[in-house]
Amino acid sequence: MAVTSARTSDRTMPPGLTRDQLLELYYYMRLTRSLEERLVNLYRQTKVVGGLFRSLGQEADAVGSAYALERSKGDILSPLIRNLGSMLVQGATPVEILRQYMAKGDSPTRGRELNIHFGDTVRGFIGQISHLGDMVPVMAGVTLSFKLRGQDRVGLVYVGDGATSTGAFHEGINFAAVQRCPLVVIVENNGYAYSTPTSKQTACASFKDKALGYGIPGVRADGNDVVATYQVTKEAVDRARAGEGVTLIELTTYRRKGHAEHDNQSYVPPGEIDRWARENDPLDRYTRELTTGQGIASSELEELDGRVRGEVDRATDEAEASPAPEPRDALRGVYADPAEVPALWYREGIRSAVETHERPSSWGTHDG
Amino acid sequence: MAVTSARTSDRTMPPGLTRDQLLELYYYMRLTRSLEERLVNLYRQTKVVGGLFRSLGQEADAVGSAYALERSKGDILSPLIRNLGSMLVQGATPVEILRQYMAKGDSPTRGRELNIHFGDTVRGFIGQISHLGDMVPVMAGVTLSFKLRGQDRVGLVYVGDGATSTGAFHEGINFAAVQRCPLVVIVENNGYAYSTPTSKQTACASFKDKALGYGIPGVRADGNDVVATYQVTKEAVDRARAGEGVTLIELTTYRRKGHAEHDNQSYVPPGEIDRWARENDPLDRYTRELTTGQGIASSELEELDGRVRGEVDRATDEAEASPAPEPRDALRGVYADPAEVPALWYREGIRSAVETHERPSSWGTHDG
Amino acid sequence: MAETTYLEAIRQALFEEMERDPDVLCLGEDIGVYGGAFKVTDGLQARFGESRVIDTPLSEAAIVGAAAGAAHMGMRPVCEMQFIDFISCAYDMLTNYVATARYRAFLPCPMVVRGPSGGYVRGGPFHSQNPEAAFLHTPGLKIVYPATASDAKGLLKAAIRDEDCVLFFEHKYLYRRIKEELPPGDHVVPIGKARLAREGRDLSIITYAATVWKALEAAEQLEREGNLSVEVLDLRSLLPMDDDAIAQTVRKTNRVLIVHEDTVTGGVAGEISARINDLAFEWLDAPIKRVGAHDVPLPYAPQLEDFVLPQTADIVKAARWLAEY
Amino acid sequence: MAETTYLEAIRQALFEEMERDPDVLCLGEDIGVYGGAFKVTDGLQARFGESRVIDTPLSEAAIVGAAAGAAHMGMRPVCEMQFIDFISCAYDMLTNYVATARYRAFLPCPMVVRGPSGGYVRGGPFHSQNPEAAFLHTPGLKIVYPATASDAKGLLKAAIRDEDCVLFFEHKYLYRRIKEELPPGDHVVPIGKARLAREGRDLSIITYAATVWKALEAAEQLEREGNLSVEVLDLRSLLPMDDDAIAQTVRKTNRVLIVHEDTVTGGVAGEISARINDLAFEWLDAPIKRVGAHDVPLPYAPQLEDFVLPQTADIVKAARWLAEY
Ligand SMILES: Cc1ncc(C[n+]2csc(CCOP(=O)(O)OP(=O)(O)O)c2C)c(N)n1
Ligand SMILES: Cc1ncc(C[n+]2csc(CCOP(=O)(O)OP(=O)(O)O)c2C)c(N)n1
Ligand SMILES: [Mg+2]
Ligand SMILES: [Mg+2]
Repeated sequence: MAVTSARTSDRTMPPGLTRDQLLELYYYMRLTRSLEERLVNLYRQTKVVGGLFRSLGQEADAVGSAYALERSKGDILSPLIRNLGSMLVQGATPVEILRQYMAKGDSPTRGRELNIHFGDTVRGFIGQISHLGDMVPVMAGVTLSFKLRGQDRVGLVYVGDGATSTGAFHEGINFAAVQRCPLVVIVENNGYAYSTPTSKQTACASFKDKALGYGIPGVRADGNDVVATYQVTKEAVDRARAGEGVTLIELTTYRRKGHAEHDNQSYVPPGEIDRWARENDPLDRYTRELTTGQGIASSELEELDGRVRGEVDRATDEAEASPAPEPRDALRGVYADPAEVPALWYREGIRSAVETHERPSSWGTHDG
Repeated sequence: MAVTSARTSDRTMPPGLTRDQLLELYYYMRLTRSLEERLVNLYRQTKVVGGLFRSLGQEADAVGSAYALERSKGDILSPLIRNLGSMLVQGATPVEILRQYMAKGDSPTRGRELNIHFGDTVRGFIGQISHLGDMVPVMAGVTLSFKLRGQDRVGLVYVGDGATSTGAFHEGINFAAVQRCPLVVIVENNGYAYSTPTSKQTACASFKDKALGYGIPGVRADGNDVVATYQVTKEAVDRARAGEGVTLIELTTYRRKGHAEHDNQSYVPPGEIDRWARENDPLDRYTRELTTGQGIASSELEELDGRVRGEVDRATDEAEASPAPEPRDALRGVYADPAEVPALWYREGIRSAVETHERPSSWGTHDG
Repeated sequence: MAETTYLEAIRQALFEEMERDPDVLCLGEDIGVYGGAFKVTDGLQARFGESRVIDTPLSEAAIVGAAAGAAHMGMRPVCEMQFIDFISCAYDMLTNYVATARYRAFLPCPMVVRGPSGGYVRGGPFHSQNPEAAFLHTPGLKIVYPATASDAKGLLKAAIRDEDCVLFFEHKYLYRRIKEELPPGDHVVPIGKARLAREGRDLSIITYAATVWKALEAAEQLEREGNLSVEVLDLRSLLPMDDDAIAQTVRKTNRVLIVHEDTVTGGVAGEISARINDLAFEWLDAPIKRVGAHDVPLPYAPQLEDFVLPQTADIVKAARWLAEY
Repeated sequence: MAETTYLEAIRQALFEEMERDPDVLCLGEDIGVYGGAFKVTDGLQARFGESRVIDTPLSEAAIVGAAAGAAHMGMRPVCEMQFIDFISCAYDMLTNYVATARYRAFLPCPMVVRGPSGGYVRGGPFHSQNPEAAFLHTPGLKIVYPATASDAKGLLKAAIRDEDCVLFFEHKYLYRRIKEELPPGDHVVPIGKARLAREGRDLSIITYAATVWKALEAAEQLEREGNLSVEVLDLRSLLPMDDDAIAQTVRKTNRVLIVHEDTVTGGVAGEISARINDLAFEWLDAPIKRVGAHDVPLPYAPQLEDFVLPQTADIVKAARWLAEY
């Protein structure tokens, strides 16, 4: 990450973060937003295959929480579709993200999986699958291994407000709680699961109240305040590392875009989105905090914005130049042994039956 | 039920129950215990096919809770394997139970299902399947239909301490809570799930604490006190009937027998079972309460015991005389249409390959 | 009369059945206000209200389990899986609870579980599945998978009226790509009957769902280019399966190609192949051959997906091989 | 040397692998202090401690999911389903998460899911299942189902050492009913290879698990009573399946009976039948026939269970029919 080279002093800032770290948080939030904005352009140019999922307005909760992990210790997180920021913090690069969305042959999954569904256990993130809730038991197992091996590592898993209703979430968090796994569970409450408001998802007053039923601490914080998010997660990470087990954190935020790019949000009460955009944009808030509260010059932030733009531009060029996957690669690596599945008998090097850039009209939802 | 004919006065007893009702509670508890004792005899005679599951020491929670429903209103419950008492309250008869355990052709499931896995929606009980937790979503749906149709009916579903760890429990209770279904969920905390103590099942201090996470009231009561059990359930039933939705009730009790008859309970701390038997047997407690607290003569209870013995004896004779299932009946009723599956081509009226009364040695667990 | 898409046909069936029978209700994620991820239930809640078109929590097992409970009480729930891939989360509930309810407990369980299925839409491994084979050895379930708008409507109506649980797979590639004039009136297609999609003499293709269209394309090409007369049998129902129709086409053409979109290994083609052996072994002039997806999870990139899934060219090639056998 | 039961063979494999490799750990309900519902893990916790033999909550999806997570980190978890019937509760986790981990994410997922399976023990519909067919169209999983004590031990050791997820079905009817002298030393049986259980000339029975024994019984009877020479092929592994062994036996005897305990419809026999068509159609002198359970949920009463499940007499009868064809 480029920002750390801007290090000028190590004077500790009020929230327990250095000036550089405060700027780094800003950098990741900006990178998240700019990268997604680029993805919107690419999507409109039909260069993105499949749907596009935004985290507009949720950048702080993703970045702040992931920032509480220690990559040098081997901490691992499992992000959701709206945790692009968390992955960037863990070291995912813009070009990887773009290649994934564009289904390139040199994307992290070689074109096999969508959007940010990819991982790297060395850098410390494990890609989710679509089936919501499933990553909770998986991260219970990841962190169980940390505990069994006496490692000084911590895991973090995100679930949406919607995903808390799945059986997998329940089984996984209960398992981890009983085993006192070093796991932090973040419920990212952004008000909606697709079109479903929280009131139709659960009758509970707050997701943090679910903690009691698992015998673990439950806390709630403002997910649009990156520093608050960092702090509350850091405490839970410290607890986990100290062998005190699981914490459930509810981060409140708001999904300003639709479920995916096609969703027109007709189900949202009028004015709600505008209000959040106006009053509670995490980047705006943090910019104000840095410039006003921390006395950081606007120009310094603008410089970072420029750097981000450059990075995203370069990544876009690289990703666009990336090759498409090689069809027969589809047959490799289902198993360690056999390493490759044979092509079926009636097949010899067929061409793609559909043009690469045709977006199928029935994908995602109606196109009317 | 015979006891109601013993009705002599309707003087209201302290807990809001008439004298007859108090005796009826006693009758059902005694019937549960005597019937299970008879089953033990039949099991030893190898007349029970498969395992035998006891509710010794838990009779009060089953009987007291079911008694809070109103059969005349069409209330429905779904019992667990240790809720024989609840089924008797809802009108299941001893001969049905015995025929089920003995896999008779005129058993309620015609020999298709085991032990107390049977139901009757008219009398108001739905049989569980083995997969624990599954009845919670099902009863959410049963009670959803009550709500949608504006019926004045309530449902009750039991889950064990162990079954609270299943995804199905979580999804079902959450669904019912959001929909404000007229459902009472009873967690029967008897200390163990097979050999697993509660401490390895959940880290929570009390199962009632799970209620908060679903936004519903959670209460806890002494499941070995039949009147307390009745009262706490009655309140929840009243709430449900008034349209106020789901209540979670934890009833604390103790499983004095093993998971099934074969289980030697080697995992139980020494003395624990004896202590519960000595100090907290629900029938002993209730007998004392009736004779001392309510001034009912021991002879009256003994008369009831005698009646129960007679009923169980008659039921045993009837059940023993019942015919075995007719093999080809196995092909009927998978679907409404077709009503029967054809026998396979290589088959014509084969005889049973194994003697009816041979209990397979690998059933349930080791036989060593 | 206007032509109706496959998707609109399904919507019509839901509308008509909800009009006809007040016990029909719909349950699913985002099916109410939003009208469903694919808009299949669009307008339903506005017409029938929140209590008959229920937006549920994100809980497939609860959706299916609650439907079963309501069905026991005489309602006729129709559950939507937002994508059919998520039916795996209700696998226990369906195969253990629902499928056995009538048999073990004499409890009626008339309900439908429906949802967008299948690939060819760049959905990746978890938005493209064809899970029908996983339910094939579960007596108590019925399985249908229509290929045409008319069948989609008629079979859904039959499914809703059926006294047992019907898994209703909808192919999302077909949702807006095909349309036809629907038969007027109360159009009900019986479950368990195949449809002869094209008559032919030389070879039979037995298939269902989206690959019916690929088979028809291949048949035309083979007629045009090779003067081959290919019969295409669209099974429509997989459980129960139409043995008579299968036997008839095999006895007629003596050569069979089974085509489906699911992986070859473990797909429904195995069952069909075994049945043909039982029904018409002596009539076979060539081995029964299968065309299906390669045995890998379905990848996302178009180049990979196209390679993995069966294409028209594959069917043509396999059919030529069979014809020349 | 002493004879070892099928159950004890499995226990030995667990012991030896846990001794050999400190990354092997066991997860399941009641497997620790109690030693498992069938005592398969008896003594394991006493020997290897609570952190390597973990009593879990009643949560099959969590057991499997946690195993996957630990496997990613280099451990080799062995999960017990108390009865294999409960694997349905982890169906999503297995088919979507575990099976695809290597392919979509290059994440190793070496783990075993094992449990008592099958009927003939009056277990009723939910303690007697054979769910193997439900996983057959899931690339990424391996499936084994041993019939002998020696294979049970050797295949479990192979499964634990395999780099991918292996579903290991144990037939509970065989647990204490069969025993044999086990090969000495580190006995590992490779996954994917069938075993010729009996040589014969006139007819091949292809089968696996408990019905191997019924097939052998039938073969003896047919030899004795009808002078028929029956070959019995025990598949042992279902995914991958041993095509060579299947082709070889079919080419030798030209008549095939496929036998399994699962329902006929949708069972693994369909896949085997289709493969034989591919591999050896010209060698068939008679239709491939299937013997399996009737298409109903498995009922509890002995009279009903015996009627529904395939019996030795059925195999005899079907084999005679085939031989006379
Ligand atoms: C088990 C499962 N069921 C359904 C879906 C379809 N689906 C994808 S995202 C989504 C809503 C998720 O909401 P939430 O968990 O709140 O996450 P958010 O999108 O708000 O970040 C749904 C229903 C799914 N992915 N997995
Ligand atoms: C989903 C599922 N997993 C495992 C089992 C096997 N099993 C049967 S009873 C039991 C323990 C149940 O404990 P609890 O829920 O506390 O009920 P109790 O027997 O104490 O009444 C287990 C693990 C099961 N029936 N269902
Ligand atoms: Mg959300
Ligand atoms: Mg218990």
